[in-house]
Amino acid sequence: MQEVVFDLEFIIGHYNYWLFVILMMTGLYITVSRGNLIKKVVGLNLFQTSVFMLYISMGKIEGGTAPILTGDPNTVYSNPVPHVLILTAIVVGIATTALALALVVRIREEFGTIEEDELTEIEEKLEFAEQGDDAIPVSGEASVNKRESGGK
Amino acid sequence: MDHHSILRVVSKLLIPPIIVYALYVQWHGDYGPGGGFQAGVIFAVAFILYGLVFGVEAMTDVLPTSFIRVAMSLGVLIYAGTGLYALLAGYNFLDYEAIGHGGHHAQEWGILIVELGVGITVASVMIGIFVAFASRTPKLKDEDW
Amino acid sequence: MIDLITKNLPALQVVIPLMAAPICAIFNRGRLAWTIAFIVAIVSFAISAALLSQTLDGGVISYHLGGWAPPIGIEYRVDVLNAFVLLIVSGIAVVTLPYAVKSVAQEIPQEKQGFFYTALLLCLTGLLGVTITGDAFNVFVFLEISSLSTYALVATGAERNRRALTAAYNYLIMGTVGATFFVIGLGLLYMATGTLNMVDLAHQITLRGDSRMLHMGFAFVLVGIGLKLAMFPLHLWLPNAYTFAPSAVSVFISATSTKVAVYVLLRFMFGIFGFDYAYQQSTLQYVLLPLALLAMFAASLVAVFQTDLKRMLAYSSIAQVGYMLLGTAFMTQTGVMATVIHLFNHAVTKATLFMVAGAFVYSVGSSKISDLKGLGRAMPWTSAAFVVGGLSLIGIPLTVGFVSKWYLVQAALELGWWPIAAAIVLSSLIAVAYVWRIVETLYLHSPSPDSKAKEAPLAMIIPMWVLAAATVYFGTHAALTSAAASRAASTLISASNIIWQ
Amino acid sequence: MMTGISLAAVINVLLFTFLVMTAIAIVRVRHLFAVAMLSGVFSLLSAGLFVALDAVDVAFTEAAVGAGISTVLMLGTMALTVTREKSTKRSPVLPIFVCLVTGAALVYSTLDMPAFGTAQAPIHEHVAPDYIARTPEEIGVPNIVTGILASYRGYDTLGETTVIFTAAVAVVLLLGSFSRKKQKRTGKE
Amino acid sequence: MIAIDGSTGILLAIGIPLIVTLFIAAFSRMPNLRDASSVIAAVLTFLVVLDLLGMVNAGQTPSVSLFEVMPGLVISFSIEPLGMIFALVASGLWIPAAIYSIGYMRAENERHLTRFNICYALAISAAIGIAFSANLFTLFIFYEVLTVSTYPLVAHKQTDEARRGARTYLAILMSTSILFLLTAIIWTWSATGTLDFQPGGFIAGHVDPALVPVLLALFAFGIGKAALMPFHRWLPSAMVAPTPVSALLHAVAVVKAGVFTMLKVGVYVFGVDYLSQTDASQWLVWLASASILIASIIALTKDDLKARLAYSTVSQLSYITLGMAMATQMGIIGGTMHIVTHAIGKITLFMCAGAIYVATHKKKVSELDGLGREMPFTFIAFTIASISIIGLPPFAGAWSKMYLMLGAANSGQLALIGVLLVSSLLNIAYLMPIVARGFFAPSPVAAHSLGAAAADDGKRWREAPFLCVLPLCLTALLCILLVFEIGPLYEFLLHIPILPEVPTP
Repeated sequence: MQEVVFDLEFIIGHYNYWLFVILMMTGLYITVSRGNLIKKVVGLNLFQTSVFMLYISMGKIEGGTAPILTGDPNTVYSNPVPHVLILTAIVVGIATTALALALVVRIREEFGTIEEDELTEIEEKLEFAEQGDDAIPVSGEASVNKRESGGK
Repeated sequence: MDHHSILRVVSKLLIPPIIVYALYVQWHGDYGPGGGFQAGVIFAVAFILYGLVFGVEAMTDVLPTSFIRVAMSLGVLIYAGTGLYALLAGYNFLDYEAIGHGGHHAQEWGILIVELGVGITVASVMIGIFVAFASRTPKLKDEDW
Repeated sequence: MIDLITKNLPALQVVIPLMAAPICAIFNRGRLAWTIAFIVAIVSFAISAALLSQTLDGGVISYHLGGWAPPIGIEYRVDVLNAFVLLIVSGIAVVTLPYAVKSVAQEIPQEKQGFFYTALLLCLTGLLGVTITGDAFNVFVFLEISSLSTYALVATGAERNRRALTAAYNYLIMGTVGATFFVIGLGLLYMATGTLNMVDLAHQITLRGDSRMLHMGFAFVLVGIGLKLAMFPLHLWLPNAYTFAPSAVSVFISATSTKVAVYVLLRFMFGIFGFDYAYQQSTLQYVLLPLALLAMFAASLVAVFQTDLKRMLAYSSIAQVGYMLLGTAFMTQTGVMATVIHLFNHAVTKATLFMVAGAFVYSVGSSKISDLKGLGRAMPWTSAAFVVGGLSLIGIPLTVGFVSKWYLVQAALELGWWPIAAAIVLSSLIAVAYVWRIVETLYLHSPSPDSKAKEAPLAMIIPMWVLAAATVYFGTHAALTSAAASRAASTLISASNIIWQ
Repeated sequence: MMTGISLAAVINVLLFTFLVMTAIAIVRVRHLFAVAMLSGVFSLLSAGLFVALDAVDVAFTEAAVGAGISTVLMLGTMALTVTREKSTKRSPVLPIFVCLVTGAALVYSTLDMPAFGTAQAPIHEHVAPDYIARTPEEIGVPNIVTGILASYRGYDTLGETTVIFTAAVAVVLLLGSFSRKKQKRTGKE
Repeated sequence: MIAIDGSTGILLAIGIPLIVTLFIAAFSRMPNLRDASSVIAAVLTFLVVLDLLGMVNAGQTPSVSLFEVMPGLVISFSIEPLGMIFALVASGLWIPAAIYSIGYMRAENERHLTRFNICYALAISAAIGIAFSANLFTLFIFYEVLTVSTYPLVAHKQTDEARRGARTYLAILMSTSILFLLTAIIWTWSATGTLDFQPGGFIAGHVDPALVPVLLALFAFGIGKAALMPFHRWLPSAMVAPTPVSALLHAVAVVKAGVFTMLKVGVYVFGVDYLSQTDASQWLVWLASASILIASIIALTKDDLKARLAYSTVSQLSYITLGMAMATQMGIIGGTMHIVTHAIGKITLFMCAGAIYVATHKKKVSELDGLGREMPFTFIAFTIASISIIGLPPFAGAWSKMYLMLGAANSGQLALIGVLLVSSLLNIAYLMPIVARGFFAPSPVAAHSLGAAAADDGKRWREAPFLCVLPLCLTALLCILLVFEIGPLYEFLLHIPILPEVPTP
């Protein structure tokens, strides 16, 4: 492990990475802290995109060009491997997003809300109903509300 | 939807160039940026635009869902089938050397074929996902936006 | 032709299910899709058996996809360890599919069954792909195939209980965060070494030596995989996902996906890292070991208080993952062997038990424990299978659970870690509590008078008993599995650069 | 050479400022329509950054996917659900803690990273040069990324195609079959 | 008799009770056939065991190995004198127990008799498996099988009380066996690399002498079936079971399997000689003594007849543990002999308690006034068995206690003789009042009884059904007859090895 010296050169060479970290953590924060299911997905996208940036920035070579052959033997090309990996990762990302959003649509249909707090509340009620021996099948927002008012 | 007539005209004008561009990106991927994935997305965008403006039903009349289903499967099969062809020809899986005369020629053809598979799958999957979402009855009115 | 097949076995292992999936989707017919899936599962099983027999003597099969030699190209690398895991995954698929016919017919609407089996095949593809590959990034791609299809499969449980949707959503969020952590870890590794091939990674790591990137890469991979395998504080997605998934899905994923994740962890920890013994040892012993112990106790205790059989089994799975991690944390030949053998043993046991739970759901319409009263009489075969699986979960001799426990305790004693050995046996006592609650409910209560429960159909009973019989057979003839596990452990160890204790 | 560095630095800093602003806006804005748009903006900005980093293919894809498809999907989802986010009662302490720990770990790992843009990093010395050198000889396509993507690491791309296919299968399983006639609420009674 | 060789004999002895479970299941709708098959199996098993005894007496060591469970861990059986005695007790007493079960369970109109009979047979099979085990691993397996198979028997009545009792039963037996016994076994395995029983033990030299008492403690507490205090609670709580089950637990299989394992571990794992050299079992001597006295005192306080007998068992079992812990040859012989005498005595007592319950539905000692005159066979048998348990000559129990005292004298611990004497006095104190009440106390006035309708001819109670009374008379007779077999038994037990087989040159 090398000794880290915080001189200006080091900071110029590394601040990019730190900025990516900030973006990443913003995304992660949205995912973990927000209660709205769509917002969580947005956060996840942000998180992943920032990771992609980190990858791509590794591949950059100062003075290099895009890795498309020019025919000139003196050309310096940036590293193409991270690009390939990230292309794949982007595709995986959109696939996940599509699936997540489809789930959000279904959750809204079945529970009437896409806020995590309200969902937890409904689920706790369901759990309670399931535990009782004479569980009444509860379905949709309406019946949950009915139980709520009936419980008072 | 009468108040959207400008939108309808503009999109009708836009869709053909988008498709042409998609095809360009598909075949030009070897030389510049682009390839099956990007082309597939652009191709899908043309149809999604059509679906957004003219309704999903109009779109699925042009592109039946059963066709989408077969197409998205076919794309994967084209890709994997290329690999399997190489395997059956006595090479390793996905070794393009098995195609044509070998060398650059084989690689170029191989890439072309698999990119086509990617393009078909991506385009049909994107359209399919759009259809799946759009087929659900929207609960919002225009003024809610 | 035969020659062609034997030469390409590693590729075929993954490609056959991969290609079968779109074929199922084209036809989109439930019955046909099932038939294709079942045939594919059998073929996969045969291939993995062949691979295991080829590698059992310690050999390594390297297959270059696209004909490109690693590290330029992607390599499939089969040794006895992943051949063993492949066998578990495909074997479970073979028994799950016949079981699925009836329960899927009941739980999934007809028009969705074609895609359901497509998703199941994709899940199988993903798990096999993760296991067989020798390329770190390829692990991620196939992990996502299996994860995405699993999310969807769990969500199909919404036909029975809508809570499957939120379960799937939470699983998706945590799974994706895990996958992203894994990608970050890979990125750091790649940055430090410039390669993605596992063997080359290990080589480059020794060549280039220690760095903070490697340390953190290790940490991020650990957390990412930890999320996928439901390592203790990262397990929150698992109970609901297993509880609300359709029965057949619970059976399949409970027996395979966490096992594959544990395998990946083993591979990364011992096959790739191993650059810095002290760092690795401290991570394992001060992070993984306490977490494993915590999982064994906390999750087992939570399991005792569950009111639903499937959820109880889910918590028990978390506890059992604790056992596997514990074996890993020992960092000894016996410890790793205990982990590997427990992969198999727990897969067989848990699949039996989830099949039992599914049979109850099929016949009674519920897996609530209070609805199972007195079913020992009405459903004798299902209930007896539960007893067999339950005894194995506790670790009673003549069942596979005992074999795992034996090696685990032995590994602890070899190191002289007395308290850990005590903890292992103590935590298995908690299993007595939750297993026996069910046994008592099944056999020592009078059935409710209006219960019309009948024994589950043969299509469910037979796979269930195949697994129950395997639980007993491999519990009494553990030489087979322990030889494979022992060989796998020593292969892993000899391939790593760690100085072993 | 010096001007190159500074120009890249300037572009980077500008893009970063916008990216961070967009990210913070996403955290704070509650109107989901705006959030979806901002997320599209974020993708476009990152695509710009990718171009600056020589990753033209990635930029192209990110623009098409992030700013295009995912925005459409988000809007579609909102049309089917809600457009405003409600405030959550949960304490932000744990999320902040998780993010800080993760961020600290990442920053710690960057300390050993080769400086941005240096050609002496391990990743530029091992394997990658082989790709650049061998692509013209073995593959014969000018776009090295395509060469790696579709040939050297073509198997990953097969996996990627399968992932996309899986997503479609999953969405269809969740949202019902494609055909509209069968569209019925399949909710539990 | 058909000539069989040793290995077939062993497999038959374990296998007959196993196979008969199939018949029982098949005859579940034909009660007579079902119950008869139990009795026939019992007789057959006993005959096979007798045959094996003949072989052992002829100097053979019948043995058989089945299969390897894990590398190095084989399921195998081999007969030595100690195991032979236990197998004889278990299979021999199964005959009266099986007959008695028929009488009792039918008189009580119990349900689920198929399950009852199957589990009973499984328990016997497991007990014989334990007796013949050639290594700790095999023994442990059958030990656990015994626990699991007796659990449904304890919970047989399916009432809340029965379930609770059964839960305690299972919890204690299973947790001690997994927590301590299994740990001890794995420790032994990792220290010595073997689990095979060897004459004179195989621990010596492999385990740090300072840790030997710890290992012994793991074994002693791990063998929960020996009901050593403080892990004895399961025995009284198992009293909720029907009486034939109590007989099985206390006399035939379960507790005897426990103390047998204790002796076996002492003789064949540690080695008597090694134990006496290292004094590793000294603490166990005192614990067992305390167990004897405390349990006897608790027995005194119990008014419930079965509970009193249960605590009596706890106390008597510790005699056997004590015999092992003394680490002398006489102690081992006395302990083994006590397995036999206590089994016969206790099964009689329990069958009497059950007969009384069947005839009168009385459970408490204080309710037994005058019953002896109305149920003479039952009470005479009870008296004989009590005297045998107390250890008064001339009945069999006297001899085992005598050898135990000799053992105490040999080991130089005279205090132990005092313990044994005091406990005998306590035995008298808790057993004799029952006899006295039965025969001498005046019958309660008819008006005090709720079931007063039958008071016409002055004889309000009758003996229990024939199938209940017959077995208890038989075992009582055995208490007397055994006196004449003490000599040969002693000769036989002298073969139990005390020293390692290969003496150091």
